Amino acid sequence: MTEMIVSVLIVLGGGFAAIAGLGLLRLPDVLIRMHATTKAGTLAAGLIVLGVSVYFASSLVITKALLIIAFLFLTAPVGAHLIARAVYRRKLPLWDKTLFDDAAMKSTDKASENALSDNADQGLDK
Amino acid sequence: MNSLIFSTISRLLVGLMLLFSVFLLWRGHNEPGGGFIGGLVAAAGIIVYGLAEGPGMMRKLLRIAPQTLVLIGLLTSVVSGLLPLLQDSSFLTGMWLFIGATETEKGLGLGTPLIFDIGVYLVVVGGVSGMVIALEEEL
Amino acid sequence: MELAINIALALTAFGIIAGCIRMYKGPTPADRIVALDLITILLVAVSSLLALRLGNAAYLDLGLALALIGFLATVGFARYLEHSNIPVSDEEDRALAKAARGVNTATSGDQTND
Amino acid sequence: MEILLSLLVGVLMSVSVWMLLSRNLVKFLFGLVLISNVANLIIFKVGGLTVGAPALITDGGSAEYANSLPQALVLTAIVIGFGLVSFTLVLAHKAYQAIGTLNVDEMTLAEKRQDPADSEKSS
Amino acid sequence: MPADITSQTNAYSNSEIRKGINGSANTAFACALISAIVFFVAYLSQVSSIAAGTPWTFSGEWVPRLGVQLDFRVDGLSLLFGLLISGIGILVFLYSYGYFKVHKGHARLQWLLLSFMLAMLGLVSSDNIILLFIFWELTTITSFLLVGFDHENTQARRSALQALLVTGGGGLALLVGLIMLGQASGSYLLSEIIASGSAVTEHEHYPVILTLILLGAFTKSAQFPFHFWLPNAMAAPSPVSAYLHSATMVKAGIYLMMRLQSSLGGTEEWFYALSIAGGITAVWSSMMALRQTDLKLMLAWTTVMALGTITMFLASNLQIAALAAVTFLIVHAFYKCALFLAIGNVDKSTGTRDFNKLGSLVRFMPITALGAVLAALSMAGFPPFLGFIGKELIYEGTLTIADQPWIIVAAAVAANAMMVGIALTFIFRVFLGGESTITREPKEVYAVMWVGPVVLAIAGLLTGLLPGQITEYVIQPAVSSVMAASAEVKLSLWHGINGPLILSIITVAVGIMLFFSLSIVSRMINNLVEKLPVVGDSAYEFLLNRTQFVASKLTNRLQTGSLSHYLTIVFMAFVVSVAVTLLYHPVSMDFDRLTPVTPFIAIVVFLMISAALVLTFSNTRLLAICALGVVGSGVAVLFLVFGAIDVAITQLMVETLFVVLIATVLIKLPRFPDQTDPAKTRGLRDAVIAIAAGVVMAIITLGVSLTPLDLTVTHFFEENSLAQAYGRNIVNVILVDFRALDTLGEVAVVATAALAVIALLKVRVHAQGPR
Amino acid sequence: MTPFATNLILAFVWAALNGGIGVSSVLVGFLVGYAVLFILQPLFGASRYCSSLFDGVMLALYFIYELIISSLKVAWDVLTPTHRSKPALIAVPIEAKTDAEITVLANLVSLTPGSLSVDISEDKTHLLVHAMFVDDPEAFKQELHKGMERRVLEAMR
Amino acid sequence: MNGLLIACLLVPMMTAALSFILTSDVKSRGVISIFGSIALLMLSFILLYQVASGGPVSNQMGGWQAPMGITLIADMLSAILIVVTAIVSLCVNVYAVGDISRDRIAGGFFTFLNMLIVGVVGAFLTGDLFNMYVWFEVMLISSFALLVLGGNKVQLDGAVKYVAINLISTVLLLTAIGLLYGLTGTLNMADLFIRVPQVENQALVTVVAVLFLVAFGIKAAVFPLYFWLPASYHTLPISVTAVFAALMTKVGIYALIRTFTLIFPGEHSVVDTTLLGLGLVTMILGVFGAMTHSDIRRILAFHVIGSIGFMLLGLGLGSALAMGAAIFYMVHGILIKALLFMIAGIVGKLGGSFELSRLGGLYQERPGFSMVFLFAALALIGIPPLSGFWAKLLILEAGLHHDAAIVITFVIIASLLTFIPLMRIWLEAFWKPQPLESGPKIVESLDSDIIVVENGSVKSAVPLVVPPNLYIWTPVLGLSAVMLIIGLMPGKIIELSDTAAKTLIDPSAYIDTVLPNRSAAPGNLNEVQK
Ligand code: NA
Ligand code: NA
Repeated sequence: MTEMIVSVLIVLGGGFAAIAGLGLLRLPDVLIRMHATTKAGTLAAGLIVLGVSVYFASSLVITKALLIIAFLFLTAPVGAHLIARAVYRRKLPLWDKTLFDDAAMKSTDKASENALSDNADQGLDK
Repeated sequence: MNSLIFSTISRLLVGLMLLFSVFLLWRGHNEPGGGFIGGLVAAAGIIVYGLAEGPGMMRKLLRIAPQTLVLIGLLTSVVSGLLPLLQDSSFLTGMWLFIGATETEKGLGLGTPLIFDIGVYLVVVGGVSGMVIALEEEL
Repeated sequence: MELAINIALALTAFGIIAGCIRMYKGPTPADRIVALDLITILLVAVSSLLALRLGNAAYLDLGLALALIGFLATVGFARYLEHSNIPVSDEEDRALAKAARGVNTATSGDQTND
Repeated sequence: MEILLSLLVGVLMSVSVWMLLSRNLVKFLFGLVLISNVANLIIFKVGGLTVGAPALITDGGSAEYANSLPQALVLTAIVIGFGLVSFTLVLAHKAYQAIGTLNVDEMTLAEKRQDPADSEKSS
Repeated sequence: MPADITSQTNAYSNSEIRKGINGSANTAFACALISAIVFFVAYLSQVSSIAAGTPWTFSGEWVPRLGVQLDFRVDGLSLLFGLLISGIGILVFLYSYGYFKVHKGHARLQWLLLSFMLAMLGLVSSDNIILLFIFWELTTITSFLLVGFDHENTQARRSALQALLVTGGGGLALLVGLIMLGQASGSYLLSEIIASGSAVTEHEHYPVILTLILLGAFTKSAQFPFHFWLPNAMAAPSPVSAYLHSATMVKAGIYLMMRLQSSLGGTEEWFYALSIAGGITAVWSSMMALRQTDLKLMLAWTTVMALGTITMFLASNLQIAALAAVTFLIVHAFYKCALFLAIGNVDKSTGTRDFNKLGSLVRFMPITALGAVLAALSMAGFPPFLGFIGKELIYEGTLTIADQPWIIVAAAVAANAMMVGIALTFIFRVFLGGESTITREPKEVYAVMWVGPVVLAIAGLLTGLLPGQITEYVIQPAVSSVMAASAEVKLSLWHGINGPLILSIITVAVGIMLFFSLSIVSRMINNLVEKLPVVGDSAYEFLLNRTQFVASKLTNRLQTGSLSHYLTIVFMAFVVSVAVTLLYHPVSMDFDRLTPVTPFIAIVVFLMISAALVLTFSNTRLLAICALGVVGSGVAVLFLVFGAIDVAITQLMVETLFVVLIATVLIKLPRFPDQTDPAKTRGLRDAVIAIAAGVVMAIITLGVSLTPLDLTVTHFFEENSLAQAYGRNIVNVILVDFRALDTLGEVAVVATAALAVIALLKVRVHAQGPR
Repeated sequence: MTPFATNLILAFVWAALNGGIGVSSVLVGFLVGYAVLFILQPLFGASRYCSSLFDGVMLALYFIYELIISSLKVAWDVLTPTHRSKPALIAVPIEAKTDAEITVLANLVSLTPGSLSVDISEDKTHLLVHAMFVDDPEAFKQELHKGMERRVLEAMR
Repeated sequence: MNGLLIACLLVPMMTAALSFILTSDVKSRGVISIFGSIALLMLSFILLYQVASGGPVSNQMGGWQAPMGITLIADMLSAILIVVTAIVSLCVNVYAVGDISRDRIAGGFFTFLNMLIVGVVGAFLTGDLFNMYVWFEVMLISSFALLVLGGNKVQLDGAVKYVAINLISTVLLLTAIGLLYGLTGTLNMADLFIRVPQVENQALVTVVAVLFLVAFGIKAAVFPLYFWLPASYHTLPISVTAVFAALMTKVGIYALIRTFTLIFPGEHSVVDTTLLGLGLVTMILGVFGAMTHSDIRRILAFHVIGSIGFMLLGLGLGSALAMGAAIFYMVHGILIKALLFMIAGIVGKLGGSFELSRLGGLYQERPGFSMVFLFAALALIGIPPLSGFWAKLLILEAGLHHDAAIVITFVIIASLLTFIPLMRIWLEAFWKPQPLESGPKIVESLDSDIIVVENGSVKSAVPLVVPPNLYIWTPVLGLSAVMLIIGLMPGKIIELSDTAAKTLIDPSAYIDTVLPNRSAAPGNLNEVQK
């Protein structure tokens, strides 16, 4: 029974891992790809860790597993946010079908635009 | 990084990471871990916090200058090695004290190797976070 | 069970390989960082699977450490991306390189820099 | 396994030497990190490979453990390597700040050529 | 800072400072003079016992392991030299006191002269050949400092260095020669070496020993082709030239040849080496002497000529030759030193040494003139001076020893005639006659300055008139020492009308002719010299420059300042040395020990290799970092799979931390430069080195991993980890207990690295810093 | 929650990590927890810290649920051959004021299917969201404002 | 005396830590450091006495028996070198108090200096190969720190090369140690002596020996691996250069000697011949380099390389006679290099430059100091009866004993050429009158915060040229006195060197000390010996 649950959990986790990878490969721009990795990837790891904790079923392993999951779920959205913010502020190229409705963010924009043009100059000045 | 989300979460993380780091240090003698790994985790926590809040806050968190922390760690390791010289053993010979030992259970083992490892831990925490603080302050 | 572990390992490995491919292809630095992030997370999965496979829960400790420290890498890279002067895409990178070479050849004739 | 891992060592060694020989200090740094990995890998590998038997003593567990000594050596080497490489990284940064280039061929401030003619003049 | 020094230089006019100078100079002078007198008296007191055949000896312990002991032995030869050195020393110190009275360097000079005298006395008194060498080198150094005494003058510095290099180089050869001599004869004691007779000449290394020792002697005694340094050394002040370059130091080589003649001589090698070198030296320097108008240079060249002559005589192992050499040595020391000192007085009084500008000095400085004229007469070999006896002996010796007497005899006559010519020049164009063109009126010098030339000149006269004493107590013991057998010699002014006397008469005649045709002769010689091949000074110059040039070229070629160049060489050295070793020691491999490959590992390795290749060709920094990360993670996975959990964790954490650091730093660093057009050959060379490095490393690693491993140590750890160190994590127990000292060092590295990084980051970099 | 309670929680977490709630391990855990709290003192008042920790744990559980849903949706998009997505970057006005509120909201947004918090405007009035499936931006804003944000604010105020 | 060996290691280590923690006052740090080095000096003499009277002294760390635990062992060679190290340490510490700028001390100068000593002493004391690697790294990272402390751009430029090449050596060393472990299963050097001959695959042993040669060759600055040295030494503050020049390469030489006498003795004659050849080339190229340059520090830096060549000859010839010569040369070389660099520092302070063309007049201005320089220079050249002469004499005797005509020839040529650069310093800086140049010129910086710009007679920047003070004179005169004593009474040191060499050639005392029960071991010592 335990083995069954473990097997399901880890195969499911593996599946999500593969999906995350596939999504990273197939989806059209970086922000959309992040939807795949942050969600499916985190879930994949979480499921597998859960499977392990079920298998060993000791309080130590369960605590460890829960800690891993907690860490992952605390950090994944923050990490995604930081990368996405950088993508946005540096004006990285996005899929051409992307709709922009970000007028309210202009104040933030100004600063980063200046930074960008400075950087472009630096880029040439090797 | 000046991100509200990040800095809020980082406060939470640093606590967890420090706790985990002490756990690693403590368990190192019997399970994976030890002073170096524990120290690195603690330093990683401090760095996460520092990346969110800036180097000034990292200094505040450490309270003493990282260099001092590093050298205190080094001295801790040295002193742990010197203790056995008092009972005329060689440098770095393990000295153990078992709290609550019974016939079957050894109880809670405290030994100079643990103190040694604490020294390592302090060196790594101070060293790594000190480097990052200096780097952040310079940039 | 054994089979399940192997399947899960294979699938995770696929995820990691996909991550590596994305990392190689880019084209933007953000893609690479995202890929690295995914690989880190999947390594947590791998270490857990190894714990199962080798029957030793100690391998989980690595997962724990990695979960913590992986975040640090992501943050570091995100900051790098946001603040550095790195080109936003490989195309821009090539363009900049070309421009830099032009400047070089224009100013200092026969000098080749690598 | 041995052949595969030796191949790996060979390839990694080649790549790291290639990077070390490049004129760019950052590439040199990458090569350094890589070559440290190679050294660690070699120590680990020649210490004998045992799959999945961590050197952790369990009550009543098997008496078969992976060779613990090379592990300890590699661990020490990794830590030392970390210290050295961090230093080198910061040095590269400072050197760039001071000299204005990362091209090692252009870093010749410290060794101004001493022309034979010059030395004759001054003697 | 520079300004201070000029002001200091000028400050010497200040009388207070002068008083200070005089104070320290007086002390130095007193020390020097008293030492010289003490030694002279001491030597004199030993004269009779040494003449009776009992040498004065002293033995002390110093460095027994090397056989270098404080063995001193004063026999006849040592006594002769000792008397000359200390006796002339007295006169020279006195002279110097007057010569340098107000000079800022007076004290320094007196101390140097004293040091030199002591070194010289040590040299001629040592019985241990290494001890002898030690004094030999000390004379070299003191003479270097003395030649460069007038150190603000470029020429003086150049000459000093030249003297040092030539004699120092010879000294090195001599050292090797002496060690070999010691090893060949089984003793470092001169007395024992001499006693061992022909042991050395029959030794297989004899030619080498001879060559090396003669190199030392020839350089020191200015024999061709090392003669050039001596005239250049005339940059030294006159008393120094008088003391070192006529009477003492240059005779050190002669002393050595005399000393070793009995053990090294008597062979064809010895004979030809000495006679050829001495002959060429004598002839060449005679010609050069006639070219000079500077009296001091003229004297210098005649010194070289005298040294050549003595060397030529030492070629033979006949007693008459030794007698001639010893006698001439004394003669020469007397008159040459006197003349040098006299010329010093002339220089001091008139400001010139050009004999064309000088004349009739007897009117202004009569005492100096007296000494000079008497010395010159001795030099010319006129009776009743000791010079006459010396010359007669030379002719007698020449007639006795030469195989082809007429050539040698002619040469000897020519050389002596030149001496006559030069002596007459001194007498009649400087002191007694000639026209003076100098503007200021010369004055007679202080008494301390004329006492030297006068005493020496009179000594030359007295010993000529009464040769008996000096023969019995000095010359005969010296000749005995040279011959290593007791010799019976007798000197007298008058031998009747014989071959030598006739030659003497011819000599005087030719000399007078030479005196009158000096300008013509010197012009002829000048023409001749220009057509001759490069010798001496210019050869030295050429050799020095060439060496300097080669050194610079080679250094600059190797030490380019480019790190990539250095690294290329380092890796080439690594690859070549290991590859060559592998070629000569083929590694046998036991392929039965291979273990099977699992697919998981294969995938990991594949990914790592791919990432490494990506790293090789990556042009973007981020891609490179990522690829590096993949390799590092792969290594960690390998650690993990093979049971090294702690290592894997550490590897990953360190990798990550490094990535964070590098990402932070890279923000401030420029992107990779464009690599689309690298220098092709360079790239190829790098690639070859890189691939070769990989190949050799792979082979070695494979070879070692197929070798069975002794696990004694590991098993010990496994057994004792829990039992004695109370830990289940063996790796950690190794780290904190079994091998805790490694960890302590490791922690020290981390601590120091952290402190270093922090300190480095605090450095303020000045973009326009000092260059 | 008082610092003492937090400390107690840490002590038990420690004991659990050490594989068994025993007297000695809880005691040690308490000491370690106290040390951690002591170290963290300069960060903020202990009570503030405690509530953050508690919310963190509670929200984490909520995240898991949301995560599974969103992953499935992404998986669907990845696995089907056509991209149905209509991505958009939308600045959504928000009411959340405190850092904690904004953080929780943003993270929840990130874990919700098809949306990802990208940035927060300097005046903290707008949250920039990247959404995968947007037909009408205004509708999206309303939905987020009325749905997710209200729930978060209710939970936290 | 369980703690003597470890005390030699811990005293400088604790000095390093305490000097930083206890005070931030510049002078106090120096005083703590000086006291630490005095303590080390006393310990080292006790150690030397013990070794001289009772043979090698060893101690097992943690009480774990060899070859399991790490061995600390001092045989005669180690003891001699530790004494010399302690002398250099004391001198440089005192000198540094008078020389090093406040910024550098605040950055941890004395900590790094003492850590460097820790590394050096550790390398000399350890009987475990991997442990030796660790101490090498301690030494290396400390040297890095000293290299960049307060650095200007020139210093950083030199540091890049120094760091880069030394790191390569580190990696090669680590690899070599790992491979040797893979072949023998032990890291204990005494145990290796027994086990290396038992390895079936001797070809691999030879290859690994070559790897060690390359790795230590870089550390020891052997041709063609020495480039890092002339690239960096002259860019440093004098106190640092003095300690580098004195000790760093010698540790490499020590490691070569130890490795090739204890681990790969005898049968690897290819390596010996190679060492001999490399020694000759290194010797000549070192002197050539010195002839090329006109900066005193660069001249001396190349002399360091030249002397490395001399030391290699001893090892290459391989007899006790030659080895004794090399060890004596090492003692002489370490001390004389430290002395000469400290003197060069005074020249720089008095003359405001290290460049010969800008120097002059020192003989006139400072006759006493000139004599000190001349004394040191002549000692280096090998003029009797100074220490260099005995070193040369010993090497020549050994060479002649082996009938090695080429060696003799090269030694003679190198010795002769050595005159040129050193006497050029004398001629230019001391004898030549002070040059009076016009026009603006930047006088070399002596320290990061000292820059003098001259325009004719007007100095347009603050000339911070510090006149030498008591802290600077004391070690120079003290060390000169030591050198003079060695020159006049070399017997004792030659005797000790000979003893050390004999222990190297016949390491049975060493082995017995480390492995007292080894008679049970299968390796027959007598078979392995030469
Ligand atoms: Na050195
Ligand atoms: Na050998």
